[in-house]
Amino acid sequence: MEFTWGDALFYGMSFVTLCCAMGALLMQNVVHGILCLIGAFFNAAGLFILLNAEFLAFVMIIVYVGAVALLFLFILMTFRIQDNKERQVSFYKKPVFYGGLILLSEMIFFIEGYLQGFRAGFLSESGTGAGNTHLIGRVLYTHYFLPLQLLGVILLVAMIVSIVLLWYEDNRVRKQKIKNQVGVQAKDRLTLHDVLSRKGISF
Amino acid sequence: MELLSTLIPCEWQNFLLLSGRIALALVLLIVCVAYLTYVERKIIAAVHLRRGPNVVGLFGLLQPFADAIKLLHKETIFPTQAKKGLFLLAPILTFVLSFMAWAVIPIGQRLVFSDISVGILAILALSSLAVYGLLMAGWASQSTYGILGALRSAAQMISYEVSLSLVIVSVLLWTGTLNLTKIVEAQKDLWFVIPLFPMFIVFLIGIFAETNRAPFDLPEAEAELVAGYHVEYSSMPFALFFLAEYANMMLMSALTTILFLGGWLPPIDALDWVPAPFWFFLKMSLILFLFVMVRATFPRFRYDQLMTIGWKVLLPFSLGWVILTAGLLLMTGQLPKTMI
Amino acid sequence: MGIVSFFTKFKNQEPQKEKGFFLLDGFFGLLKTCSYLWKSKVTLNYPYEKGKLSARFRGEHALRRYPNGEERCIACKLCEVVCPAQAIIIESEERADGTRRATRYDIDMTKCIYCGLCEEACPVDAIVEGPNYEFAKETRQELWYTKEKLLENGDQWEQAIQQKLKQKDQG
Amino acid sequence: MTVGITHFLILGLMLFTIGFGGLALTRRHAVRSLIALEIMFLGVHILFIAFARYHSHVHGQIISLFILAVAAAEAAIGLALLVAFFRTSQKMGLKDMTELKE
Repeated sequence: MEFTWGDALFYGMSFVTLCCAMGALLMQNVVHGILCLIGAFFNAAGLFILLNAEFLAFVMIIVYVGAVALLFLFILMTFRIQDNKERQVSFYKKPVFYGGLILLSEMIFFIEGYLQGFRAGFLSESGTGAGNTHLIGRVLYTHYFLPLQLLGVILLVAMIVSIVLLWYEDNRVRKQKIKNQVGVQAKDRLTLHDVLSRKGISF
Repeated sequence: MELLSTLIPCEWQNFLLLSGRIALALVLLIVCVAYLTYVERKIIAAVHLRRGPNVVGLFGLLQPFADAIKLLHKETIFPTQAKKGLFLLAPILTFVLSFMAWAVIPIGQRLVFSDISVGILAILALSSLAVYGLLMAGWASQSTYGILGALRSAAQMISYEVSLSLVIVSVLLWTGTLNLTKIVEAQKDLWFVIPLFPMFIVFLIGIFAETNRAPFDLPEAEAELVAGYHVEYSSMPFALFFLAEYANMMLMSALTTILFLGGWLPPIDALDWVPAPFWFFLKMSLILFLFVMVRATFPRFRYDQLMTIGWKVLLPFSLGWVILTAGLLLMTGQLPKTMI
Repeated sequence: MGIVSFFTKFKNQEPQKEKGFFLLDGFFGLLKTCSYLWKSKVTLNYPYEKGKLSARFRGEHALRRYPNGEERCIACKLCEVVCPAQAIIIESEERADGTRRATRYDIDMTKCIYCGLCEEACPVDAIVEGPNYEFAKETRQELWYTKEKLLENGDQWEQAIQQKLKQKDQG
Repeated sequence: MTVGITHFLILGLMLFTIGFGGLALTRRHAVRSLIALEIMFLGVHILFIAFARYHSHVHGQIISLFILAVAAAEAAIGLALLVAFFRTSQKMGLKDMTELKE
């Protein structure tokens, strides 16, 4: 039973991931919770690298940390949503929590029994190429081409929906039209008229 | 040396050697960053017909160190409302992240700390992490100016990151690899600045916004926001933010060099004998000079103008160019072999 | 139409959309600032070169003496009254020879706004604002000027002050 | 004991359970339940990628990529809904949303 660096990294990072995940839900302040969530994502990305999925690890950081969690933080900060003052101790008090724990342990035992056979050096074996960026691209754009297009449609719909939901037009705001301002000529603004006395002029 | 090898086992020797190299690179980088501030002050002074720092040392060359010593001596002030842990963590995070990405930047053939296959993604990931430093700083100092500045700069950075990624995609279409070394090697015949010139301009505009520099230095906006996200910072934490900004400038110009200006490759093959890092740093300093000149030239944009440029001009434009590049490459059969 | 005339056409024409699209404004702006890089500087090389001071320049305060060494101030407290920042504190006592002199003449230089009213108010030209402007200190205590310090200043800058007063009278 | 696929599966399931617990049990803050959802997604990601590694096949990673995109879409729409709700009612609790029923 050799204890390798990979194993140490796995235990360290998964421990931090779990702690951060717990923290994300238990922290009193939601902003702190989101920062914990980022920690969890970051460590999970580390775990992905252990699993030879470096492309996914970085995409995960870019999408989840760089966009999704940032969106959460943004919403909380722009709207100054107040923190909940009530303590969230109820998490432990509800019986469902223990029910979930039992469920989890059952699942673990199930996996233990089921996967007993293939336990041999998982991280130490050399990469089988499963994490190759080229490979992902090759399969993604051939085998999964239709799902990929559908995914694009889903994202487009999501974008349109969120814009439509949050769109509101404020009539009080006057917008600058730079083109008109820059392109203005003297003759558009100023006309000279001979005004006869006692007659005036009308436009 | 023999004594060393008998005393320390082989693995540890490598480890020590690597740490030594990293420490050396870090020190060099920090000195470069310090002198970047000096050069910027000198150039802007020249444009304003002023003299710039010239008292400390010959031509004021010791000015950065004087500044550093001054900042170190000052008191670190914590606002009473501030969340102390995050307040301290934010500048450290920003600083560390701005230097971390240098691990994947190749400054010459095999002159790189970790030549990972997804280098460019790593840089994008790190730069998207950098936003958190600013947001944490603004939020932890619990001041309205701080939060507004942080929100502004974060919104600006993620808006321009989109078009930056599209520009990078168009470069990747030519190279067919995410590895930075191979991206440079793909430019052996033709620097990408020539076929992708409009994208080069978009990339330049994008990195000005990404590093929160003029003319997009909205978070700084001293006229309206005092100083943005670092308004409550003083002393060493402030110095960390300051250094991080300049380190980010250097990183972004290094990235521009790699993506568009052929990295360490000499402009003509006859100049092969000049060491590769020289060319790299020469090109990098050209971009840095542009950074400074742009700051000296352009007035600051208004915030809605900034967002309009980001989303309604640069994004459609770069998207169109990605499609155009892909179409042209496919038509002429120039797509890299690995992609077909 | 060659490329040069193409550019000059844009450069000289009235603002229009195409020009904005090609970012030519920005390009010409950059060229303009670049052309300033090697122009000669207009600022002074300060610690080594100094600008000319006007006779009316109001700098660091000083208390003057008569040529025989007697201090001019008679503790009339006009300056203390007129000082808008209330930076001056004077206490006086009668001397053995019957003249009245200040025992205390303090100026809080952190409060002083250098308006010059003390100088105007003084009937005997005792308090003056000299031409010295390089008296930055590190602590606030050092900027609390006592009578001794002010007299010392007066001794140090007497010549310059006399010149200044003469010029002022002429002008 | 060397790390095998079991470890990753257990980790994924633990994350999933934590997220599930958070989603089911803390009905206070709407943003908090979205966070719980993201943690559940994270557990699923780990399962898929571990299986991809185990089978030396790339399909698991691609499914994970799809989940990533869908999760981003879900987060965007969810937050947009929350903000729209917050604008009308100035409240952010999940319990407050019951007033839509009436």
